[in-house]
Amino acid sequence: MNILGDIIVLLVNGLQQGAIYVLLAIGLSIILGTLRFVNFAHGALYVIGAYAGLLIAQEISVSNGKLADWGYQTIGLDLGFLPALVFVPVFVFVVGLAMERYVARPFYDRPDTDQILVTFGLAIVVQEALHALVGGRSYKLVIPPEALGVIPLSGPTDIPFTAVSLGLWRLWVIVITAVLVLAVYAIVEYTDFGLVVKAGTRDPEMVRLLGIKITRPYIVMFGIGAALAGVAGVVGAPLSNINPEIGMSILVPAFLTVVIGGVGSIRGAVLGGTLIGMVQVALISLGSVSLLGITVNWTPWAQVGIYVLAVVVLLTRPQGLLGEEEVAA
Amino acid sequence: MSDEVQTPTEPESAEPGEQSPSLYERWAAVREQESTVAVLTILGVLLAPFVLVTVPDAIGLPSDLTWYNSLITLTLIWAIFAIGYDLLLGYTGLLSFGHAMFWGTAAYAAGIFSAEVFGSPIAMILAGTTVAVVLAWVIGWISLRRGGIYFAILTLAFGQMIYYIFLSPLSTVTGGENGFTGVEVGNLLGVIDLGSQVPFVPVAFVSNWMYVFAGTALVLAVVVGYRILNSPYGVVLRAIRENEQRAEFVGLNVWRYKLMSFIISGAFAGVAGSLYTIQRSYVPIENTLQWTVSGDIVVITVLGGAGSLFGAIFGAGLYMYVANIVSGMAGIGDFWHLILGVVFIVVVVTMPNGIWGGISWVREKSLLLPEAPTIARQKAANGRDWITSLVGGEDR
Amino acid sequence: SGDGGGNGDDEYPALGNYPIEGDTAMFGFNVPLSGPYSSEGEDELRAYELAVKHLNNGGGWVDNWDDLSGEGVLDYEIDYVEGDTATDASTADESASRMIQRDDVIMFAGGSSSAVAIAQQGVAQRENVMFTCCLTHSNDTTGQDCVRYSFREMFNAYMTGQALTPVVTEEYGDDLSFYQLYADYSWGKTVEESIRKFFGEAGWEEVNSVATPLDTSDFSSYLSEAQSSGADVLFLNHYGLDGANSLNQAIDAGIDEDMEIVMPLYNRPMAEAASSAIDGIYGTIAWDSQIDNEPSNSFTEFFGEEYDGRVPSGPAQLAYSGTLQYAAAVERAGTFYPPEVIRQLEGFEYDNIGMGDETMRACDHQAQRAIPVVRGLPESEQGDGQFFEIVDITSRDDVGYGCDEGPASQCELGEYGDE
Amino acid sequence: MSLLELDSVDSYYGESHILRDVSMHVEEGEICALLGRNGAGKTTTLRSIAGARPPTVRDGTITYKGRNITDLPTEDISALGISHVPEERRVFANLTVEENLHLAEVVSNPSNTWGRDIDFEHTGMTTEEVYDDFPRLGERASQQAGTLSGGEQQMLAIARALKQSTDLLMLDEPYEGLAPQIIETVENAIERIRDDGTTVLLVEQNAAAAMQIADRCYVVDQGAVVFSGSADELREDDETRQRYLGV
Amino acid sequence: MSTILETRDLVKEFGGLTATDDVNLQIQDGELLSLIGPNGAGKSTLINLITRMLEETSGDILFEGESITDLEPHEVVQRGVGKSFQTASIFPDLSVEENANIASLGAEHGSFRFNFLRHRDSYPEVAERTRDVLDAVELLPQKDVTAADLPYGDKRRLEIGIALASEPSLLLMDEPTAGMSPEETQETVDLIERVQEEMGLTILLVEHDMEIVFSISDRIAVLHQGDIIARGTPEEVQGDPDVQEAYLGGVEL
Ligand SMILES: Nc1ncnc2c1ncn2[C@@H]1O[C@H](COP(=O)(O)OP(=O)(O)OP(=O)(O)O)[C@@H](O)[C@H]1O
Ligand SMILES: Nc1ncnc2c1ncn2[C@@H]1O[C@H](COP(=O)(O)OP(=O)(O)OP(=O)(O)O)[C@@H](O)[C@H]1O
Ligand SMILES: [Mg+2]
Ligand SMILES: [Mg+2]
Repeated sequence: MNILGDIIVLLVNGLQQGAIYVLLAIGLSIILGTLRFVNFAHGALYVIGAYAGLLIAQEISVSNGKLADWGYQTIGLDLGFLPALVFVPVFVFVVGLAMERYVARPFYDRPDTDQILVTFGLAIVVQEALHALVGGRSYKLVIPPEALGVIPLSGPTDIPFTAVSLGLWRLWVIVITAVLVLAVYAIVEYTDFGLVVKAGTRDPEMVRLLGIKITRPYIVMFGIGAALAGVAGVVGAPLSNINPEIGMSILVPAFLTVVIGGVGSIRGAVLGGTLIGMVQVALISLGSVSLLGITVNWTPWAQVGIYVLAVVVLLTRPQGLLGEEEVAA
Repeated sequence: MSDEVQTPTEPESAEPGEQSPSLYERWAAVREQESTVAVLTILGVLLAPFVLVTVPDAIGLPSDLTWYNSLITLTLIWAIFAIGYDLLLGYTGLLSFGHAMFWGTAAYAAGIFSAEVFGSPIAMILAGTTVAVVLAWVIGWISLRRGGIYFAILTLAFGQMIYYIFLSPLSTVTGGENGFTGVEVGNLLGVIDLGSQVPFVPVAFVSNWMYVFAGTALVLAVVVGYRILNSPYGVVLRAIRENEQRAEFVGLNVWRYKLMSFIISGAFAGVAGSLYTIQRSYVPIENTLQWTVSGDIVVITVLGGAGSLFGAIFGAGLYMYVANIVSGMAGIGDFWHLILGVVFIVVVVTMPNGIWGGISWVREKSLLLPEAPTIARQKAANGRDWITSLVGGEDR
Repeated sequence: SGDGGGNGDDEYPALGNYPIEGDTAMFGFNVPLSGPYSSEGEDELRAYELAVKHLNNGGGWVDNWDDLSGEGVLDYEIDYVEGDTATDASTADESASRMIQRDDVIMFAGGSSSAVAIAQQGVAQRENVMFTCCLTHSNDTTGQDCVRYSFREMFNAYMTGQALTPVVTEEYGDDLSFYQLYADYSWGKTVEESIRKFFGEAGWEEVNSVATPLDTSDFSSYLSEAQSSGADVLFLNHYGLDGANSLNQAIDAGIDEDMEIVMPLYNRPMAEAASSAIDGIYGTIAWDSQIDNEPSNSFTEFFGEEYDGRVPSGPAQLAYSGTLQYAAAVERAGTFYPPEVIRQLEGFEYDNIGMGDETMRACDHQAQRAIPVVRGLPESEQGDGQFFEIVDITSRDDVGYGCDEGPASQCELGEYGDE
Repeated sequence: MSLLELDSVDSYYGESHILRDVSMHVEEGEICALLGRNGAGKTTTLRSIAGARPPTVRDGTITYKGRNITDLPTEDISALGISHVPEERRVFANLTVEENLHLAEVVSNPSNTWGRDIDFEHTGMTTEEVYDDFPRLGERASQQAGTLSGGEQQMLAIARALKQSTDLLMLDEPYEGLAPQIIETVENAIERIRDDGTTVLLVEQNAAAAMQIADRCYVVDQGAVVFSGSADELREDDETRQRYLGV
Repeated sequence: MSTILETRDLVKEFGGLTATDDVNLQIQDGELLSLIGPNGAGKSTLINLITRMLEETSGDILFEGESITDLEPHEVVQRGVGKSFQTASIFPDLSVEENANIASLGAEHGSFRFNFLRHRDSYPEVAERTRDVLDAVELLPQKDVTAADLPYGDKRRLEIGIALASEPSLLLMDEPTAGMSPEETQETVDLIERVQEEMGLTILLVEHDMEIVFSISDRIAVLHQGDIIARGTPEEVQGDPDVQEAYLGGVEL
């Protein structure tokens, strides 16, 4: 057995999986916590990021979908991964700006349900547009060669430490996430910019009456949230399939991350994402465990575990682990 | 016809000098009555196959543009689901994104019940609905601790949780990815094979007993739904939708009422889910428990018209037609889902009462009847603002 | 009904979508265009389209098959509708119902994912419309879930176990331990069972077997568990994109240094996607263009001509041959009336699809046929449509089981519909 | 030239015509009171001046320091030195008292001014001065504003406006919910800032209280100006008081 | 006269801040008690404690002799403690009649029953009460108007009507006249006095307008920094030097 090695692998896998959730949840959480806007189309930004990354980095062949019918056999710029990592956040940032301007802004004053419905509609539209254009098939973003490969871990010879290896890319994902999270945290917590947005949440008109142009911080904040989702799409893509449906399927764990961590709290998002990632990976790795003569195989529960986690958190701390109690106006 | 629930108003004649009510107004008063609603629903159910299948066939419309009988049955089933969902969304104002779990667990419960215990369709419905109600009680109890957006997110999450539980840990019972294939639907009341034709009634009107069965269920659903809206619950639920805090402070146990509304809605979904199993003799997991089903019912209800039972039924019909018939048309068929998404957004933005509400509005407008409710009016105005802002109007 | 080219084909009572109205017979092709098996699905669709073209206008195998004229089937022109199953049973089931009800198809075909095939078989039997299985390898398809209205050319997991065991045990030894990861649905489960059964009988010992959800993209946690299990051999019972992913990730994680890897069922699109990872990996395939005989070679040739030199995959060959097989049976029966067509296919003997002598067994509608066992080539030797070395084409006498044995013992086909 | 001038202003909420042909002017350094009963249009007047939408000004012009500000966006009007304490307090419930006050100076931070064609400088009170006037707020500096008592919130709203760089301070019912002694404090503060050279436009229900400190008064009714003159004149005009103010 | 509501050593702390400090308050059946005090004295906090919007730190609240600290807000209303809201808190999209109807239903039906299949018309008591209340607040002629379309003053009246329809025996009012013109204020005060008389209500009023307070109160309690520093008839309180110092300042009455 190789307990220590297993734990390290588990930690890294869990953190990496969590990192994707964190990137998504931060955007969701600041948009929800500061702009009071419920974005069911956040997953769409993730998909857009993933496809944009794919098309910048590689050349793909499209075989069903309208593009193929229209005679495009292959599309993509084939520039490699690094340009994708640089351009995608910029691109999705711009998409985020447009989304704020044309979808979110007219809905700030409308009830939550309307916001959810319209963004849900948007999510459908993005998914189905991609489906119609490039088809439903799954693509794979190739891990950049610099980050390909594994770090073999070998312990001191007296511990039976068979080789475990860590995917280098996973470490990269963790590092990139950490850097971005810190930057956004600083902006939201320590600048007037963050303060203005928070104030505008409750009373945008009053903010304007104080002489502050509110639309700009709003739109930028939205853009930042979107860009993070785009980054998640690119860095997550090499470890997952890219198809039009991934946006919706990632939305649920991303929302759970927000709920577990607490709305509006960046630290909460980090904690929530990490927990979810860990639980998911740990349950897979736990395999069958016998206790008191009953053997439970935990692997099938891997997908269920995160929901149980959410329920437990919610029942014990309804505002989320690091969330603050709501203050009525 | 609009079925905004109104307190029956006293006869206008009390005020002297008033004109006697117009024909339209009299009709408007009559149609609110429950028996009228029931009769209209029965007529609709009876005429649907004739109008949608027989007549188009007879006049030679191409078959890839027209309905087919099993689709109409399926639509009735979805309509029951939509009515229940509308009670929650349209009247209580709670947006659930996890209703697939009630539809789905009921479908499984009915299917497994038929295989393990008893194949009577009525017993299957009872089994499925019971499971859905119990589940709704548990999930509602947890999810309703948080309001607004949390409710949507939590129901979505629970829906997915149930999906994954049925998919993997319970796959020995549920068949997992394969779906549950062992459904054994028995005869109705021990004698009637649901697949067989109804004696004496021409196929042009009623295709088979399954249609009668589903149609009866729909009529009952409409009547019960109507009754609920006319019971104290109806007005209490709308009060909660409009001002929850105030409702609490007139002594209403808001939480319990919301929970009840959730459970009632779950029960309708349960009936519909069980019928789905009965119709298909198979329980496919993705079409019962996956979140897409929850999304579909949201789209159906909002598109048709939340806050109006007939709107919900209309939405079910519209969605089924687009998803099953339009999807096969050359050219636009490939884009059906995309088009539906776009239409959905337009409806959310501009038509607070859905397409059905829009139709009623236009009709009442043209008859110079009183204006739509204020909030609806306000929302419609918001919609127009949105459009102005899209075309680069005032930078708000 | 049956005006125009009816060829007197209205002597039977109405059943399912029989009789055909008008002079066009509609087929339905229900393939995965999204989901993990979409590469396979796309190739199937190409083959289906080609089959329809040949049935109507001649060409391909149609020219060599005595039963087929190349001028439609029974003077009906063939048309088709397609549907996307999304590699998902529910979607397939709905899509199939639509084809039957809306488009009045006389036969539908497809598969990929046995769950999908099994769901469609259910529809076929209920609606009395014939279904032709394409790619489905689960034991259940012609075992406990078999139906009268469907036929399968593809072999199953049971036979894969029979074909693979001698080759693999000879290569790696006969006293090893193994670990299985399997796709969590009908197909994966029967592969897992069959591997356990046949390798167990050969003296291997199972350490553990773990289910993974269909459409998983990141297998790393599962793989690292397998890696630290200490087993000698890892079976990856995954298919399509899932299979390519799990194999790639296993190689990336360096598992092949500690363990031997076997991929019980694979195919050309998977091999393309996994490229260098398939080096030395054993498995079975439905058919491959490297198989050298007249029907196979000609199929590769005319498929390539139609589709810019593309080399057809095993699923494509199944799709093409299945459609022609059905059409030939209709011609022989002289009617589209399903019970008669079914009777034509039951017990039918043929050798015209490139897999040698075959029988479509009447008791479970399972083709009795040979099975190619292959081993992946190193990347340097790949290319030119070559991905595998064909180790053995296990003869049909060495695999299979009696009608009262194995999966067939659980098969009850159901009614013809004219009883 | 007056500091602020309204010339035949017509304002609408949607299609309902609220302000009808309102003309008035506010002179530099005075306290000008705008009186009228509920729904008379006082708040609407202030919002029209501040550029808050709705209402929309469809007709007439509003001139401030000689500049036409009728169609300027709210934030630019504010940056020109008009600060507005609206009805109902409008503190940022989710921010602390200190953050609420800080927001009043954010506008003067250069990084927040790009894209704006208005120059201004910050000349408002400092946080310390504010706390001196309202010690209660100093004690509650790090409490979330939403949890303040009603009166404390009102103080915060006024204090926030005083912190802005202000030439014209518009107060909409500043005494609402304040205990009698605090009303005194506020009255004193208003008079003091007037003496420091800031002009005040005061809206009040409570005509008696307003007339105590006002130099000049306007009375509006049904969206139209029905009286203008000095506070003394209004005190003597019993008919107007009875008819439009109910006192 | 019996005591209808009593607080015993009621303490509420927010973090380090004590908002109410050992408050002992008794309200007698049928009286109008005003609670006054400087801003931040803890008046609203006290009301929120009684309505169970806030959880007390320690102490007890007795309504009609029974502790209500374990009850939910709606249960407190059920027992007969109503609250009128400061800003018009109504059901905007429903008709005036439905607004009142809901409150009557609350009184009748709030204790949650499973009668969702019984028609609304079969509750004559509810309909009757609705009519009575609308009559009392003079909104009967407007009963079919959508509430949102009412003029501001009528909305306030409706708001009070809703509070009354829930059949309170004790009505809590937190600054009911805030933002009203003198005329409006007078009307509201008249309304309060009238319904108190007609319906035999007990009222706890929080108000800063001393004119009103001294003219309509039976008794007054003065809260200062969470403490009751004085109580008694208007005359007694007015003369109390502590009250002058802490609250009234130089205000003349
Ligand atoms: N947002 C709005 N939409 C439509 N009408 C409005 C709106 N706000 C105010 N009104 C109407 O405009 C008129 C003037 O209102 P305004 O708020 O200016 O009065 P006010 O003099 O400030 O009264 P108060 O003393 O009650 O604050 C009133 O009839 C009111 O009903
Ligand atoms: N949630 C809370 N957290 C912290 N402090 C609070 C909270 N709620 C109230 N307070 C404080 O408790 C004190 C009492 O507040 P309360 O609202 O009861 O005052 P009040 O007597 O109603 O004053 P006003 O007349 O101004 O409305 C205030 O100083 C307030 O800041
Ligand atoms: Mg006002
Ligand atoms: Mg207060």
